[in-house]
Amino acid sequence: MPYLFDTPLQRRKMFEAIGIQTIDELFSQIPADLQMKRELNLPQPVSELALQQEMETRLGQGGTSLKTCFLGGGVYDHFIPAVVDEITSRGEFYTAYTPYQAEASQGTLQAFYEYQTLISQLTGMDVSNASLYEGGTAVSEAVFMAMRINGRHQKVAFAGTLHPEYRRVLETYFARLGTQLVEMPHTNGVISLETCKAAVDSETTAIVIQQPNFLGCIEDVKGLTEIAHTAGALSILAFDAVSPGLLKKPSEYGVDIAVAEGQPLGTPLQYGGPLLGIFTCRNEYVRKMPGRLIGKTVDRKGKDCFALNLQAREQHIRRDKATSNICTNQGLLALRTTVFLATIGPRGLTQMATLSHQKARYAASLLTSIPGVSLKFNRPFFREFLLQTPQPSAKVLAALADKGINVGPDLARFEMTNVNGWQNCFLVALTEKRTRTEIEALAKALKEVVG
Amino acid sequence: MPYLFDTPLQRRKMFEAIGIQTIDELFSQIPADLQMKRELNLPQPVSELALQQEMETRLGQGGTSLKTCFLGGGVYDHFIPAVVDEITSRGEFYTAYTPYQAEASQGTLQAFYEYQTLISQLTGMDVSNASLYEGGTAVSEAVFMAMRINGRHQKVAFAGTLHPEYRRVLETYFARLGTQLVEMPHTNGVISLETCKAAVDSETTAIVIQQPNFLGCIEDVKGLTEIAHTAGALSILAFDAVSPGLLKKPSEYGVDIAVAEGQPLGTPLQYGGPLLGIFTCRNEYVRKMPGRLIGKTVDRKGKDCFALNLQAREQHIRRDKATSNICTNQGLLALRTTVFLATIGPRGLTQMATLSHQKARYAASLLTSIPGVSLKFNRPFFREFLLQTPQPSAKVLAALADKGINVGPDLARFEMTNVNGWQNCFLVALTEKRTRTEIEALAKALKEVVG
Amino acid sequence: MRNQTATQLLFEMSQADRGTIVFPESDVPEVTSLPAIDSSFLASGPLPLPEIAEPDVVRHFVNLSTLNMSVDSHFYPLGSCTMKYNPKRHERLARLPQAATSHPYQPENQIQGLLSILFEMQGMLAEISGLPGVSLHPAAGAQGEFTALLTAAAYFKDKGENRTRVLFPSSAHGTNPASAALAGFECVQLAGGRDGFVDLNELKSQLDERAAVFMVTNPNTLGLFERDIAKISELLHSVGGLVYIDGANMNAILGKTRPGDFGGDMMHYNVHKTFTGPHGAGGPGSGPIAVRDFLAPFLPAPIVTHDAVKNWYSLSTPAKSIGQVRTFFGNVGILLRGYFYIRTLGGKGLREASENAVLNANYLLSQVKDFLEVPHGDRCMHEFVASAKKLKDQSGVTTMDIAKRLLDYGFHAPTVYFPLVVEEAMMMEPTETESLQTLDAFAAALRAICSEPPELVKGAPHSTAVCRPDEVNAARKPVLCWGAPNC
Amino acid sequence: MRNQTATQLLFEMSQADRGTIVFPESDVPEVTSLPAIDSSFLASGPLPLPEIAEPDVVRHFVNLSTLNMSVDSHFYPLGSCTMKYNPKRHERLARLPQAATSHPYQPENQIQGLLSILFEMQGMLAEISGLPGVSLHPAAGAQGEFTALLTAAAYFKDKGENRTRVLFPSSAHGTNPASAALAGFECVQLAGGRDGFVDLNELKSQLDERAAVFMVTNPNTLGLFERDIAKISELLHSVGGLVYIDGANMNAILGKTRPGDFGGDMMHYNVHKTFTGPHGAGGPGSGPIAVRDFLAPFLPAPIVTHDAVKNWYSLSTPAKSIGQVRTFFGNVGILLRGYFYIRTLGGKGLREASENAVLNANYLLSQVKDFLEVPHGDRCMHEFVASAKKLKDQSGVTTMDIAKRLLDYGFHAPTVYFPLVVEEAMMMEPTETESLQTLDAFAAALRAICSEPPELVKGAPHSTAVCRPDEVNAARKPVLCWGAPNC
Ligand SMILES: Cc1ncc(COP(=O)(O)O)c(C=O)c1O
Ligand SMILES: Cc1ncc(COP(=O)(O)O)c(C=O)c1O
Repeated sequence: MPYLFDTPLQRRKMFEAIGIQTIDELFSQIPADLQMKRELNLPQPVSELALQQEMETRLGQGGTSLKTCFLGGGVYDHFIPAVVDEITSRGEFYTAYTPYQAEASQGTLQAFYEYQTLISQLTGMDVSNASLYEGGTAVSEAVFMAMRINGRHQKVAFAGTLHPEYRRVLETYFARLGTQLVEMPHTNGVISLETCKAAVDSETTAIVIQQPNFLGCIEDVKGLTEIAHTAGALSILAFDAVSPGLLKKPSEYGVDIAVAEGQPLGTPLQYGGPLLGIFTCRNEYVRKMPGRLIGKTVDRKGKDCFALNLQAREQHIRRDKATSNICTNQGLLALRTTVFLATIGPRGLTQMATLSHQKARYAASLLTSIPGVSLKFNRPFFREFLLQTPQPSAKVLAALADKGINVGPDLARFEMTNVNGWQNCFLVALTEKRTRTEIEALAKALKEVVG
Repeated sequence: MPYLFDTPLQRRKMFEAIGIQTIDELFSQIPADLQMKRELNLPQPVSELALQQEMETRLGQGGTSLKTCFLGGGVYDHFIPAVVDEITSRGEFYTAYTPYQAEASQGTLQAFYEYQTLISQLTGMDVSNASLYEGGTAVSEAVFMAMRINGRHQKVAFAGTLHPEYRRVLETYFARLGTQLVEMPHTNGVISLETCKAAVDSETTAIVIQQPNFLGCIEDVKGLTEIAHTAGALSILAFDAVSPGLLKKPSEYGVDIAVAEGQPLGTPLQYGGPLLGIFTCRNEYVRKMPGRLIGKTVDRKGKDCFALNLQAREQHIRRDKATSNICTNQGLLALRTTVFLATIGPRGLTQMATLSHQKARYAASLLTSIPGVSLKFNRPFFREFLLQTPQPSAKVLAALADKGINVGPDLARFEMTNVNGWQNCFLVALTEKRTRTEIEALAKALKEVVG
Repeated sequence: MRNQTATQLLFEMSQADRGTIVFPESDVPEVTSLPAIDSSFLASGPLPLPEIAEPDVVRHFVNLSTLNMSVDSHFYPLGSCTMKYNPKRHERLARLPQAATSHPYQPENQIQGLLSILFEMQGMLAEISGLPGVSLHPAAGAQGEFTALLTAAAYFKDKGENRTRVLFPSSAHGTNPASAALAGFECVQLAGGRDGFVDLNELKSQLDERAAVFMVTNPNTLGLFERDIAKISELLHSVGGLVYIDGANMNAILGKTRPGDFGGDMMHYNVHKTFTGPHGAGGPGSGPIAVRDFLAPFLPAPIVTHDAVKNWYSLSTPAKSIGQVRTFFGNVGILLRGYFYIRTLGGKGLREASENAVLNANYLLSQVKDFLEVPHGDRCMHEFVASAKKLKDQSGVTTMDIAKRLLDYGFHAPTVYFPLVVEEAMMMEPTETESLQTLDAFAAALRAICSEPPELVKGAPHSTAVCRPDEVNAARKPVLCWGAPNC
Repeated sequence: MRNQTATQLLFEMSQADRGTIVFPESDVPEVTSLPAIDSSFLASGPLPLPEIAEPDVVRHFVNLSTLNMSVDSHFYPLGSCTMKYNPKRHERLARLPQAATSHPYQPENQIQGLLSILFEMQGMLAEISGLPGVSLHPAAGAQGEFTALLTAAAYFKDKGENRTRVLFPSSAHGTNPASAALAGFECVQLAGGRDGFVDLNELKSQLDERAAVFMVTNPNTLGLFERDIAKISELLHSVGGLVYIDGANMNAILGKTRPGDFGGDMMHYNVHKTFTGPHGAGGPGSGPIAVRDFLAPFLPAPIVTHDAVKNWYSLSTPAKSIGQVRTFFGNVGILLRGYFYIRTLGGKGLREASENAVLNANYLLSQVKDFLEVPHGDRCMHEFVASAKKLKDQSGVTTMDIAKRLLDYGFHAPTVYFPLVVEEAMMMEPTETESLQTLDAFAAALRAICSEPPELVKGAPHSTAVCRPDEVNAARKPVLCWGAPNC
């Protein structure tokens, strides 16, 4: 066992100091009848070499590396500059704990303060916290926060165009609490102002909408937000973290809480975890915020420095009155995003968003020129669009995968009955990484599959 | 251009401070007729993403990663623990220069002092320098050093079993100097004491031998060394860096200078470079040594610390009288070996050597049981042996490669006429990484090829 | 050798118009045929992000990193956090293509290797806990607690019971009550006995048909094994309630005893503690839960199942699943590191790890108890709680002062002022990956500090970049964003 | 926050019988049929290597690393060394399988990708130098010099000439004479003119049929472009000699002028300087050479050739090759990083890099010349040499003192006491990858130091782990190995 320290000699020394003969004496606290009489039944230990050889065969292939990835639905195959890995793989960052001892954590604290600022610059929102688990929980935490703000616990109005997994999380979180989750059905891919008006009333704590929405369409967030506000409800927006490179930023719509899945900004896919929950809001709500906050302050000598702030909101002080139960958050991924944004800068983000958009439009134009294949909704989109084909999408996607191309997700996966013909619809997502050649190969392949 | 700094504004500020209007003014030192009138004719600049996508196609496959590697001949496919990469990829190590400013380089200096000590422990030799380029140049530098020691410039007696590339380097280095390179022909795979006696005389500065030799056989280094010493010549040994895990260490043979290719101890193959030249000798010769040396000393406050030592030997002080022209050496690879040895420890090295040996013996036993296939020399070997087959080895190895197995090198590659039937001989090398399955697959494949 | 220029804020380093080009030019033609985004939805201009050249970005963060203490650089005996060594081999293996680049919506046939490993991991965690139903879904320990409580709630609902109360001792970690509240339960906190153990009579007095779950950390946050845990479990079961084991301290009992064996019905693991997932300066973590068979049908989705006949791995949803508590499968990156660790150690190795963790803790205890009060006895499990109360009364030197002074000696501080039940608490968890030399050096430092002049200790730290940030004023008017009007 | 226990020597940290198992058990049967190694050749026992557990190994080296200054962490204006930023993307790409794991004896058909890149690299270096014959073989600049001189020697021999002398100015780097001596030439050093340039008359006076090669660094080590370089080349050629350009300073002239165009016949590159190969705390480097067509047949083997018809890349040996100066192809790992760099910048980018390198140097010069003497004028190429002579005469503060004091300010020192032709020399090369802010901060520090109390400066460095190691006594009785009798 490679991490075992004490040599027989040292062990003896320690035994003597403690005053024991056998290690078992130390476990005498555990009632004998509760102690294990056998070894745990686990695979035999393996050396680093053997484990590596085994894992290279089991994990050496696959991922998005071999096939071309047009998969979307919340996380995307974006490029990550080498600088990001180089920095975040420094032990001083990734083997440190939450920065409880400020003097021994200024590196982490400053980096997270920079993260909060970068996210504020990205969203235009006043305050960002230091991360939540991922986009889905961020949405639910936002609803809890809205309840704390306006005291309305009866209703939440959420868009039928919300990511189906965000919706599931909402249902799981609020099922027990008797909160009514009111779906706002979409009209031709987006939520109409009328639908929103009808859904929101004086018992509604907040509306939950997504931009671009799960179907790829662009919502009238400003209009919907105004409706929410007139009803005294808050507006919670889940936005695509890359979109501010091309589209309006959340603050420009006047929303109260803006959350996002931060993965596209420097985090590898890792089969969907760990991810990064971006959470921002207006200044006046800061004390109602979930999650950790880093603040700038001065030390005894008056020197600028950084420390955890407003900890009174957190569970280890407020216990059951805390604004959230989150403790370990997504620190390292917040760092990744900090380094990522610092490296690519404003131009880089604009390029990233614009390239994804242009390539998405090119892909859509090629794909929709295939007989029988069409955009489900004939509306503008950002970098992801919903395609409808004559055949069930499950079949189509499987056939494409066999040709080395991954596309989706298909709505069948979520049984998204709120889209008619959902069995034949799937998403196609583009990033700056996809080349013209790959896009044209996709068009060729799809043509063969549906033709 | 991603590494460009100055913004137009800054540029203006700098121009003013210098007192120029255009950048060209700064290049007015260069006579106009010598200045380039056109842009360099090079490929257009590429972004990190584009370069990575291109390189993944051009360098993403191949290496030893896809085929099974039984290749030897001086560098080997040994395992490298992840710790080695983790440590040596820290910018503080790999982006620092030679430790000229001791106070700003204690990390490097202590690590190299530890390297020197580890190599002394590995070889039993009194002193190790902080590295030379690689094994081949180390051999030639050793001969120069021998000349400085005993003042004999006329002759060098080298083993016919020396690595043919080491031999080529010797020839290139000494051709011009009129030094006579006397080959000691092998007898059934090794240099006999008689042969050595016959080759060495009062004009011989040193004998150059290899353990195990290039043909895989184990030389009577002790006997040969005694003969050299009686003739007043020095004994220079090129040893397999892993061999002290199983075989006697160089000092036990009484040699004066021991050198090695350090690649097997923690350095990836990288198509043969950069590598690590290990160079050690007896204490009394230290001031005649080539290359950098780190010494322990004390600072002004009497604190233990480390600094470059005996720099008077080096080119930047001694100029044309220097003990070598080497300046930039192989620092990072010396660090890799330091971390490697610290991580695997004495037991690890013994295991590494023993496993390689056991697997080599198993491979040899299977392969020689194939009709027509035999050990070229029926002698004990360490982890590499010379095999003879009925067909020309070039053909045999190509056929094996097609089956996904790399073996060699074959002697035909070096036209090693000093081994009879050389066209049909090739080396087979084993490391701890080769599994029984892979070895048996090799036997099966060879059987098909020669059968 | 501190580099001041490099540790300015990114925003102070920024220079407009760096003009760095990061991505290639577009290689596709403009498309006009499709509906374009209305200008009212387009960004008004580029974002106010900083513009810094790559070399300065690197220098900035490299220098920032050196202002941290970390397991890789320092002894980090932060109680309850299990700051053990994070094997480098895990980082290398986690970079393998299928592990690092799999998309959550990728077809199952492309990721059988990954799924098979996650399936094995479920089984290994079941074996280690003695609880057969495992979900790898939760993102961290706290979410594990929340998820398990929802699972229990669904179970009770399914049985037609309406249980409203979750109970826990006052020594419980803050996430326990917070998670219970989030899950819609009423929280009942037990004072607990002087000796640090759960007071059975007090517990009895609180148990009735309203009792849903009793949450207890075992070994508890005082580093003691709840000796009456079997009784506790009997009591709960007798009123139809369940016992939840907070697994944050599993590092003490791997292969020695199992929550399932000592009466626990549910538990969470902190893979980032017990199984070496790096803490990442505050995450990511992974908080898988393990439950009894009768609770398994209620576990969240998805879980990995294996069709032995077809030898096929796929995702599935338990019959009465509570649903999802997050998007996608779970924190796979961290789960894999935990898997690599368990594979490296095996059953015997895990037991030895716990034995050495407990040995190190008891040794450290034996070295400090003569100059630092350790209220709960001479024996502990993997950690113990010392108290600086005496010292404070005598010289005014507090636990916080000692913690800060330790930094000057090159050691990270223990967990301070937790658990709340001990005054001037100092919770020390050395872990098994520390050598005797390190433990001795740390004990010597503590001893020295306790006899240093109070003003020296109260002035600490003296060697760090900053000293005692003002958190009180910071909380009054928070500065949470550079350049914001309120900043 | 220094961690003293972790920075002990490995050998002091070692504990016998750690018993760490690193490798798997043998999976092959014992073989008895083959001749066994005689016991007299077997190791007497295990080696006396240190036994340290992995976590302590990591902590040891992580802490050691923080005792270094480096480009990643600090401004490092070490003249003649071109300490520019080492792009992280190169490190990632150099890890690709074919780059990192190719065996030198692997069949050519398995490594066409790698060979094609090395072939391109040969072509790019030919274009940048204006010299058509390129060998990527030499391990570093010094070996490049040696190799080129052997190439010249072979060329002369082939012509039936016996030229014995290599000439160079006194400002030459030490490797020039050392390489010449190693190659068996007689060394002739020219004093050079006061103005720092080669003195043509002096050169003429030394030129005759014995002259083989004149080695000159251009821009020279004073940071000046040898204005008479064309003349110099004429003179050499008129006596049948050759001009060798030491390319260590190529960073000043990329795309601005080419050795081949200004009369050079041979040159070496330092890929680890000009083309961002990381210096690795002392290597590895790579020192490719470029030569005129008539010298190409004598270049060392192997070189990469391309069969355009078959589109096939293979290794070959030039007709009259001098042979090999090292094993295998060359320092491929470093060559690749150079290739990645050239591909990233392209022709325009390389020119801009040189322009900015020269701009930064001249700006820095403009900021220091009012308080530090710069003997060779107000203009320089990519670096300049200042002198602390005046300061030394006035206050006794030497160049070494200033160098040490700079460390306290968080800057690495310039190259000191080189070139030898300038008293109290301070050779400053900022490179193009430093920002104006950094240059200003550095100039401000220098200015401050020059007016600090002498005793403060002479006592420097004050903030580093150690201060002014005693090198004199160290050289008297060298301690080069821990635990050795003489140590
Ligand atoms: C006892 C205890 N319970 C629960 C938690 C919460 O776990 P996590 O931080 O993974 O959410 C912690 C972690 O600090 C803990 O120490
Ligand atoms: C001017 C000059 N020439 C030659 C060399 C030697 O190059 P290398 O260190 O790569 O052998 C150097 C490096 O310091 C140098 O500065």
